[in-house]
Amino acid sequence: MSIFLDKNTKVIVQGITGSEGSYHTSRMLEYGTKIAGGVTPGKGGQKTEHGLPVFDTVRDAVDATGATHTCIFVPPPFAADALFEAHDAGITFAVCITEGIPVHDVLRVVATTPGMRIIGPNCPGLISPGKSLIGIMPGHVFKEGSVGLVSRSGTLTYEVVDLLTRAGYGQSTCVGIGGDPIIGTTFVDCLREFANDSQTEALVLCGEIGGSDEEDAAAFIREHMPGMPIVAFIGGMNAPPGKSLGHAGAIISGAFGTAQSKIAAFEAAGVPVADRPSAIPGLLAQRVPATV
Amino acid sequence: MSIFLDKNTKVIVQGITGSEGSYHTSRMLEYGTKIAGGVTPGKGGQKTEHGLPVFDTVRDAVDATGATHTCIFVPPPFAADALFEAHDAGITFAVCITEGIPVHDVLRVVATTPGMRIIGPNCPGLISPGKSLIGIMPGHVFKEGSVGLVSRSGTLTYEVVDLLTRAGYGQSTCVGIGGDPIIGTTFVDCLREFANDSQTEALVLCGEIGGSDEEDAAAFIREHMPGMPIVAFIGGMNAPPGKSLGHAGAIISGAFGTAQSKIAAFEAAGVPVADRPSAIPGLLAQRVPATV
Amino acid sequence: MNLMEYQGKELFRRAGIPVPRGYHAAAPARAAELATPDVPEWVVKAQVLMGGRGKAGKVKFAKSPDDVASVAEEIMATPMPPNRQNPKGERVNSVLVEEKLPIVKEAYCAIAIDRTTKRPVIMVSRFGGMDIEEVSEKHPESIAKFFVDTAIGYSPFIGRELAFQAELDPGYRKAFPAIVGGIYELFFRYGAKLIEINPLVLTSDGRVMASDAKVELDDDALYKNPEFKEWQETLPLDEDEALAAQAGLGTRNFRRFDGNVGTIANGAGLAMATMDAVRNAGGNFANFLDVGGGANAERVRNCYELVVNHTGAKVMFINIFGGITRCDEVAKGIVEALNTTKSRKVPLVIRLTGTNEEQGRKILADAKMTPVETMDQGAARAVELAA
Amino acid sequence: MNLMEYQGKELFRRAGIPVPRGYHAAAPARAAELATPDVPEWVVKAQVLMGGRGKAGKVKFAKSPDDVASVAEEIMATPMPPNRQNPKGERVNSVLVEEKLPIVKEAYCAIAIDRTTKRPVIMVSRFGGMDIEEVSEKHPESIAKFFVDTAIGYSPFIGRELAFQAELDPGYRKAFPAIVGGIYELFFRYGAKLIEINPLVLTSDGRVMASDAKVELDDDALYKNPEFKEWQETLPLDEDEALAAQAGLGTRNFRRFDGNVGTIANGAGLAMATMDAVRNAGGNFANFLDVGGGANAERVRNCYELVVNHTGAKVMFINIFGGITRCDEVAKGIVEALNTTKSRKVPLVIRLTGTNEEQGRKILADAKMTPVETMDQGAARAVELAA
Repeated sequence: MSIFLDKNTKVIVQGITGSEGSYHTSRMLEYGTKIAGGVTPGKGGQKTEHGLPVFDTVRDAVDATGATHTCIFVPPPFAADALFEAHDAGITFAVCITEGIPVHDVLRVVATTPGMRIIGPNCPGLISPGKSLIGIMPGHVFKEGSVGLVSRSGTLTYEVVDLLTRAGYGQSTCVGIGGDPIIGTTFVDCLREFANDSQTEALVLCGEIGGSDEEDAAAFIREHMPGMPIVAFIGGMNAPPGKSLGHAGAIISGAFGTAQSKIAAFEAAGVPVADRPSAIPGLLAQRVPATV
Repeated sequence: MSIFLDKNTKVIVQGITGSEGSYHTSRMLEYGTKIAGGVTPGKGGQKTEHGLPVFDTVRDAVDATGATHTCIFVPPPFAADALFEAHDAGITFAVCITEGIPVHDVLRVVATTPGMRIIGPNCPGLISPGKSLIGIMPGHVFKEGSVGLVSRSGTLTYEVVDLLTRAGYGQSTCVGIGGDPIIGTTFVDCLREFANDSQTEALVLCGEIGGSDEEDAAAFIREHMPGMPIVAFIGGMNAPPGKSLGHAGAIISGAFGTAQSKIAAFEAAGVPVADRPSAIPGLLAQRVPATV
Repeated sequence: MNLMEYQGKELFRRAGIPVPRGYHAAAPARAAELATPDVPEWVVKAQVLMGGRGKAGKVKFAKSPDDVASVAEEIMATPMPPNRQNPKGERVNSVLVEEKLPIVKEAYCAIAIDRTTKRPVIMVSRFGGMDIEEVSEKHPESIAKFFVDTAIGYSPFIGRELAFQAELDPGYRKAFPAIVGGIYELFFRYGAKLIEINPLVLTSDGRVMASDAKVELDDDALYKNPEFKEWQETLPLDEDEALAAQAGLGTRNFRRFDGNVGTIANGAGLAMATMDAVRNAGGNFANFLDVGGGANAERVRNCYELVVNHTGAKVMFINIFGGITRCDEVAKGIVEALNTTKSRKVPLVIRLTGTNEEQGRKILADAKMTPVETMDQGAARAVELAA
Repeated sequence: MNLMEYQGKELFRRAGIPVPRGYHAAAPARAAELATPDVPEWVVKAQVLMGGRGKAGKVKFAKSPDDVASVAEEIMATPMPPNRQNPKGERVNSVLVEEKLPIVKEAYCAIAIDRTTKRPVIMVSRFGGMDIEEVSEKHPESIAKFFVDTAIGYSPFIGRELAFQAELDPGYRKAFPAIVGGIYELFFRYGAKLIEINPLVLTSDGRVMASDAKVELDDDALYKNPEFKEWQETLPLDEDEALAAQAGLGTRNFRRFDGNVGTIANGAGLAMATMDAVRNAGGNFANFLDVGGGANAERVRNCYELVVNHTGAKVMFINIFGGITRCDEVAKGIVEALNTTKSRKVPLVIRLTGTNEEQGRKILADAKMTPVETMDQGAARAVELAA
């Protein structure tokens, strides 16, 4: 098993005929993702360059293909609309790649789309290696295995996965949840799924300064996942307080949100925190053998 | 038993220090309703003329008294706010007497207050005779018994109940759901409750031209309440089409909503329709003996 | 409150819904003055609330400012032809003059409140420019509907889906989601019960425009937009509404009919049942009248006078069941009303029961009036007296 | 984007939030000209984004138009004193002149976004006019909070509850729910991340007014209100933001620090990790730089020049992990950038892996550049070269 997606997951792509959408659709197809079609209003009935059917509306796409998952590549002003449309059409899982969506749009969407899990926005998506990939992750870096990974960063995720793979740790599912202040799926949401996943035997959490998601995750682990080997990393440990570095979410506010606060919370939950990405495999090796 | 309220139901009154609120609080107390207090912002800590505690907020009132029901007498511009406040404070049952609330306010309230049943607005409230009364119904007309009643009208309800009582039919619960186009609780909502009420052995439904609530009720009865003796009455049978008579809801639109459509629907469900209020007890007598 | 076309289009403009270039004029000379020569052809439309302007010859074309003046003159010269609800027709007090559009398609688009789902419903059809009831009979499948979750609100995909589902001409597609967004915004901003664009036209040069505008505002929400008070004063009431308003009643509380049994009751449900009772007793009601709550002497007198002065009532059946309304107050009102009215007197049949019934009956007895016991009895007695 | 006080108050006015009578002036003479003699005393406030105006002597009182001029002159004569983020201080380009209010109470009221509940949170305290962080330390129980369900929106009971819970002076009660409604409306209408009124004052004549205004708008939502583009142009950027904007980067994509190892990475997370790696290798980073997606030659050159021209970098560590960004494009960018730049050259340490890694390495090899294998290796090598 894996979480959120497996090899049978049917996916549509919103914004499939745009340059990003089209490019990453090719990459996902190459990886083996079951892409059932795409949506571009006004191009219904056409075929994409990949030979996939294009639909005018998500409803049409869902009716025709039975897709449950969507991957959204539409520009920021139209992203909330794309999410609302997906929800209204019965999509239950949406990966929103778009960066720069107004935070109030995101607030409205997450508050009013019950029953639809949203990954992101401003995220690289997720992958269950060897099975399926939704988003923009470079599939070749990943390898099937039993380590689950959740990360607020994109490129840092690839970095960490590359290190894991080289050290002999394959992955069950890797989720890039995005670094914005308001995101659809948090660390805890992912942990809840990993806790019930038979394939996942260990976890790596890549957090970041700002917010209190890592603290919440630590509390959840302490209470619900005492047996699971988990290693954490916090990006931005050397960032000075009061500065916002790229990720809108990475703003330190009060005691919560500092690297210190997050490290303390993880350590109190029995989760070692790596001082650099390259230290992660070693810490993992102390708790679970490689090539699992 | 009875539906929606019984002798232990704890009620607060929003707008208790206004003239209507104060007057009807007296009437409810006389009837035996357990009124735990009232709410008037800025008068928290005072006592009403009835000796009841006044609170600044519904939250304070609920925290102090454990009330679950509220009766709302505030003027139309403030009624939606009163309902939102009740919902936010954990009230599960609201009776809104106020007439003339903008229909969009009502739409917003009913769409966003899950878990709180709203009777009305623009309704006379409800009564479980011999137990409790919330609203503005004249309690002395009612008598405890086993006939349930739902009505879109206020004064017509009293008329019908008076006839029932004189004919020896006491009532389990009588609900005046209000005649506005958008109401919190419909005929079907009430039928669902009556279907599971051990005290209720027969039902009277007082409908009105306009809308399709009566048609929906007939369909529900046909499917879920085949054994229950039920009699219906439709007000406005002689109203010409295309005219709006008082109740905003009583506008005939299309085939649905005419007296003919409603009568046909009830008769198809095996529910006789009285041609005048005074014929109701007679029709009831054919199906269930009086003094039940 | 129903708005005139030009008022509806003023709201459309505020929401960015495209409307034809044009202006509103209350006199033919003014209409001609505002007509600029750069427009090759104008359409001049009577501003009335009654339907059927086209058939009544109240929509005409004009090719020059002079032409606009004479056409406007002609349109304003006579009232709209009467119908059942408006037995005297409706005066044409002003016209809307607009550029004539090169129309290639006409569609229908509206938003209203659906009682069953308790949601706003948006309706779209590719058959525009005709009566929507007719469309729903002849081409029911052509009407695409979307029930909006107000917690989410409008989002452009709704307009897109509707356009595809209703099979609107592709020329509509680009502009359509924003136009639907505009009517949704107006619907909530101004508390409307209905906003209808019929037809929403597509022009040969690719513009999408609201060629007509029908807006019904919620009377209960008018207080939120004080400007509507002024608008309301410019609108014609039908006679029944005007009379009700003069008597201090809500405009929906009074309707006249052809019979000779006047009725006064408290509560719309009871008032309708009272009419039914008169009919059941073999008589004909002269009116519907809901006196409302708190029936004091002045109110009762006003209602009495309203009925006797403006209907063919030969008898008055007053049917009161006291809930909020207290019988003693009504009784006082009746006695005082009859003592102070200067209108013609008709026989009274009074039925009075409910809250404070004893005191009410006593007041009537002191004034030598004897109420009947039941609604049926009262109706029978009234019909008998009117015969 | 943070607004100046006078801009925030312009928004407050639009939402009906009472603000003191006053005006904005960019020159002392103009300030004096606008001062009407019917106001007994004025307060003149520097319009700057930096905090601590009061302590810096940039808020002063004046009793006559002449007085206003001289006080404004004095305030505008010198910049705000520097702090860590603004090493040169901030020039005072204008002042806000307002009637001095007879203040009896000061409260605090703000709305922001709570990450954990994913809801707007309204915060109220009876301790206004001081740093809210200080209040939350000294009187944490005094801060009343309400997390708004955006599906329902704001309703006045929320303001009432907060006023009672925060124990605001009863004088606030009547006006307070509408003021909170106003900031909630602004929050959504303009896409704000923070709106803060500190202090919200109660005057001796019973008025409740926003004495200050702090508004932070969401940069991602600015496009919805084109007027903000103009406002933005009047606002000072801090130097790092200005440099980032000039280089075509987002204002948050570049920050300078004191070290001598320049860094360029793709993705904020990797860029932060790159800084951490430099520190772990015993060095000091000169900057944070996230090159973003789609790193073409021009972009890479701009980033390179930005770092070498504006930091003390003695070496450049370029750390790319290709996802959306393709390694071949980055490699091309690096080669082209180095060939075309006119800025000083520093030794490069390149780490390039991920999408199209092979092609990228080939391009670098053709240009005689040899990338390192890992981030740690790269950091170590860069630190070594900078020593």
